[in-house]
Amino acid sequence: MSLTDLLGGLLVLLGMPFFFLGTLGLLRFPDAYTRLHALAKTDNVGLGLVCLGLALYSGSWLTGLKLLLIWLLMLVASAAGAGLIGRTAMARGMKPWGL
Amino acid sequence: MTEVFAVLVLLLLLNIVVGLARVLRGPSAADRMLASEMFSTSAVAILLLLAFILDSPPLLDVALVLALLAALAVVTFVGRAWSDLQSRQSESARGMESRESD
Amino acid sequence: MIYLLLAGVLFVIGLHGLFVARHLLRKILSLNVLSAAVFLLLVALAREADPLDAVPHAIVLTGIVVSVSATAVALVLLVRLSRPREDQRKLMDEEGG
Amino acid sequence: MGWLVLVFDGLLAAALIWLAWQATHTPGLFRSVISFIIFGLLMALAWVRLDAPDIALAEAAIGAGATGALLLSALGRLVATHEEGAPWQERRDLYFWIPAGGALLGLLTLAAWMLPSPGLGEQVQDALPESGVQNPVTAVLLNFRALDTLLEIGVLLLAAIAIWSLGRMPLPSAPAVRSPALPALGRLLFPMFVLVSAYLLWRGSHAPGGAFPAGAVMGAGGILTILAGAQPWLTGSVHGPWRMLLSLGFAAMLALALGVMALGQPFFAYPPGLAGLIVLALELAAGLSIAMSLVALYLAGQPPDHWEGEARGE
Amino acid sequence: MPRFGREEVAIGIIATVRRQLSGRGLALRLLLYALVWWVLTAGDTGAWVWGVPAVAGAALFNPFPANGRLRLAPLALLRFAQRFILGSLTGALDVGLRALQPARPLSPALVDYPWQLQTRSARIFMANLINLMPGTLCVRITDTAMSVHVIGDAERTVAGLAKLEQLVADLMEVEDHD
Amino acid sequence: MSQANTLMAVLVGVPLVGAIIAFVYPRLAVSITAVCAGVMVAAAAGLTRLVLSSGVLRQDVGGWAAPLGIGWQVDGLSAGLLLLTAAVGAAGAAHRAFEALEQPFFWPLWLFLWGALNVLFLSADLFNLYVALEVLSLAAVALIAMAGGGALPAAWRYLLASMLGSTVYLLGVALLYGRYGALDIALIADALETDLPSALAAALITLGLLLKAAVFPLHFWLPSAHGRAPAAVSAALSAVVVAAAWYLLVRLWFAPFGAFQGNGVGVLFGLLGAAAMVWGGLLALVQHRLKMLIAYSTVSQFGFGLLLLPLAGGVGAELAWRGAVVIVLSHGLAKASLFLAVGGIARSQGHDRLDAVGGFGSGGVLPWLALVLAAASLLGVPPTGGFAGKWWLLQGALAEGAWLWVLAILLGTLFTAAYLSRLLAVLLRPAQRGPQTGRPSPLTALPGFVLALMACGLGLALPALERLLSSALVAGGLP
Repeated sequence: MSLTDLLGGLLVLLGMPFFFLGTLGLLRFPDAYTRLHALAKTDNVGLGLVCLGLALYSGSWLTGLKLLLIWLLMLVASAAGAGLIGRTAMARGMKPWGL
Repeated sequence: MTEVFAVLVLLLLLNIVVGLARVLRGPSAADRMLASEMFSTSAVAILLLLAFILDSPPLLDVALVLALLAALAVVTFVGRAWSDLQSRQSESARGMESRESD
Repeated sequence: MIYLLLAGVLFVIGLHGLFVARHLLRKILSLNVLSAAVFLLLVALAREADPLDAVPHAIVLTGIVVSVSATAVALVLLVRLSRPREDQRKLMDEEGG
Repeated sequence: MGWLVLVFDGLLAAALIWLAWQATHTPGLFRSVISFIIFGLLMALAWVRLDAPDIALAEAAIGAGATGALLLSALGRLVATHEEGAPWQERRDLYFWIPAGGALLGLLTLAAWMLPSPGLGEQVQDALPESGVQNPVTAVLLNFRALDTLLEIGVLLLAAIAIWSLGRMPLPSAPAVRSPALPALGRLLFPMFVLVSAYLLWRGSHAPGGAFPAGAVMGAGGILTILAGAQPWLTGSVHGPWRMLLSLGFAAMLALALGVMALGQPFFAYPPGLAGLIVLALELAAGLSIAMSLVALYLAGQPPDHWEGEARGE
Repeated sequence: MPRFGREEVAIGIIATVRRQLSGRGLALRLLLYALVWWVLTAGDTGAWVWGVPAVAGAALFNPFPANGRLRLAPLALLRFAQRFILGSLTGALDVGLRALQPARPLSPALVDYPWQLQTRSARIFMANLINLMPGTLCVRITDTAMSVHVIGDAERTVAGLAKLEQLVADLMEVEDHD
Repeated sequence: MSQANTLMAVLVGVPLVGAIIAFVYPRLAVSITAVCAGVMVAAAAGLTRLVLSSGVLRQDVGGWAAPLGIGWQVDGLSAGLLLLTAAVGAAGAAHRAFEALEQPFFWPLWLFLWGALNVLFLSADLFNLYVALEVLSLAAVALIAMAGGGALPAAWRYLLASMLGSTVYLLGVALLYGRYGALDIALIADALETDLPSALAAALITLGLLLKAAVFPLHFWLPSAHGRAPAAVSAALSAVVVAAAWYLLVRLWFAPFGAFQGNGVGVLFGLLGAAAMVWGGLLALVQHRLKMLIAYSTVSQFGFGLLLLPLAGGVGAELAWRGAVVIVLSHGLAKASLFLAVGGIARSQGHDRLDAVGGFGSGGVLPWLALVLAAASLLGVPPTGGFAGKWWLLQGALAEGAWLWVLAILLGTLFTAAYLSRLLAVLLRPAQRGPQTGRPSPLTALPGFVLALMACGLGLALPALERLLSSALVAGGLP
């Protein structure tokens, strides 16, 4: 196992906790807005680390770029999705918790 | 290394299963929708890992398609389903969503 | 193989849902679960075959398209059923004009 | 490794069963629809696990994309979205259903267990060189069993005609609340949809991909662009080229099937040597039609002669 | 023969294409899409038969008009990328730690943040971007300001937003002084 | 490439091409349908002649032989049903064209329905049949829903029932494929063994088809759907669409599933058939609307068709076979004619309530003549086709000494007489003039009348029918 493989594996491992933290936030936070915070931030970092790790692991530039593309698409989807849900919730008059 | 990845796949799947509790509990439609968005991120991660475990590049394409379409459900939800659900809620005093979205 | 069992369970759930569900949308969902069960069975069987059998894969792809089409028609029929025509035209005028 | 696979399968199966139950038996229509969308997502994982990447691709595009959009927008259009009382009737039924369902399940599983499943893998392998493509699934779909695919595309076209015959689009298709972020999202994603579906089409001849996933992705992209506020130029008194594009795939396949007969070939038998090119052309036509059909299914009725606010002679 | 409305269709297509052709940055976009295509096909040269029309179609038939353009400013891009990666990491850690603690120290607040950015596309980019940054979620966009749902220290967050906005302005805003 | 292969391709290709043209160029729809109808009637007739002269015809679609490819196979039974489809399709289209309603989507849907039926009668591949069944159902649903209003719930119920039917059918097909690695009916028939998976598959496929054929007690969706649809659509549904499911049942139970015959399965089918005759007959007796009466009569009449299965194993098999097929053919012609006639009458009077509809001659003489002739054939008055069919079936039952089925046939005929007498009672009323506005052109009644003549004339073509159907017997593998 080469060094890049090891590093890649480590990065993938490092990404995992973020997924779990996101789910934890999803389950524990009190309202939709705070849950959106948890979701939009953690999962994408997790996925980013997984992509980065796998890119190193694959050892191929092209595969790495494809993984980057997938990550960027997912980023766009979550950032825009979180914003859309948050704004619509506000426009519909859903009150944030604790305000 | 693939063994480690396989364990991670399992953990991610477990992560999804645990997250299903949010779909069960809601309470509002938005909560369920964002839970489903979380699942697509996890599913993409699972597919990427599987692509390397099984050494099967087509799975990257499956992940790509999932990532590309992740926004569609949210946009439909925001644009069509939710707006109508909620605007109707004010008209009819009690409905499924009104009971749930407090 | 666990997927054969899964296909069976999904089939029974879908069948039960189709018969007992009250809301029509839920009946559509049940039918979709039902067809997913059948597709699962086909693909699980294809995996048992040696070498891997492409015919069930093609069949399932065709089946998915067919079931999406039928679902779409059912949904539109459902929307038309739930809303009398006049009411619909009024809504169209309100929101479109 | 063995136990890992087993645990994975078990977990996936449990989640799928739970979601199927949620979709069909628990109160709250929205919850059911969401559960069904997630069900589709996990089904994609199941297809991967069963070595069927072609189906996984289609399920990702259809289950997570188009069906979700269809269901959610239908839900938004339903007047009586809330249901009265329990989602299903008296539990007394269970006295019948538990034994009956159990028996059916037992029989099915037992029968499925006993199947030798000989399959046609070898025949497909043997005939693959003559099919003009290297991906066996595409070979089956567009050559060996092309008649099925012809009828399948026919079903899509037919569904669009059926929906149009029921009347006009029930509501404006654009969102009720316009968000400035939507056009930006549409602008960003539209090229991606085009590129990815072209890529899938190209892939189809030698790897998982092909007309159906490509068409489904393009169709989902069309739905998204409409949701984001784009107004398709497919209008006019008789719906302009809508009808032509909808029928394109079906017409091309049919023309080919009948056209080869003029060359002295039997119905649907591709002339040797041309098979590869023909399959390619068919994929392109079919992909376009599938995309158009999905958008038509989403619109849930005849598109208007002119979209609201459309500048006619810009 | 029925009337097909062919003219209208043609007008619609031509208008779309003309809009895209006249929009600036066409070459940059074509290059970007070609790069995406190259990545997708893993550098397969035979795939360009499909790739050229696909890239052209992606660039020319986009139904949404261009309303801004990326500036080719490598330095700004680099600074932005650094800030973005650091921001998302701290954001994820921040919200993750909040989820971990039994007391869940959330102090939500709604803050109105007036726009400094001028162009629409930059504003939307910013609004979406802050969803990924620590402690912020955009919940309303108006012509003059956006409302931000904040968890954590509101004042510090607003200060961070201002810095971020400057980076976005460097990256995207070409005609800052119109 | 033989003539037969061309004719088969024409039967499938022409209606589908027509459907596209009718959809893309709505103004050409009627003329293109007329052209297609002409071509298809000629092709079906030509194919029947070929079957008469050279027996069973088979071709591999796309040049790929089964199990890899899809096979088409035509024998006497499918040729007969193709002819019936052509006749009803052409007559229904003519009726519709003379009605001159402004519903441009009718035409592509109608041609799709027609094309799907042709595929169904040609195809020998179980999965291809599934797709064809789906095309058929979707087209039928859309055609029913076209009537609007009360037809929508009927269309919905029909859609749900047929989707369930197809899914159950597909499950059976999946099991068969897993067992034998083939989808071709003939290949499966050669390989079939009587083990659990095959038995379960046979049961599931049969259940799915029974649902689609609306056999008692799975008939719940049929009457409202057939009673609410536009006249031409009801005609096609009752005459051919239901017959298509019946055809598949017979096809499968004669060849692959024949091995399961004799385990009391035949008796089960017979009992279902008898129950359908009684129940459908009873409900037809209490209906208040003409169209509903005729729709329930379909449930009842297909009971006769099912009696074929218990009789298939014995000495009277050949007679029973011939009888059942002729009953289905003549029922198709007569029932289509009845629906078209009643459709004309209902349009001229503005309703079809049994207690208020006028007597013979109200709204033109021709529809009433068609009504009388079709009823005569349905009842089995000699020398109509209905008579020949029932006579043969009865003789088959007598030859086997199957008294239960003899009784069932007689009882079914009695019920037919009883509910048809309600129709005849209407005839004796004085003629009424309905509202003069919107009176249909007298030409609308012509297609129905021609069909009624054909139903009666079928009795005169018995020698040819006998020859045609004996070729199917050989293909069916009957002892």
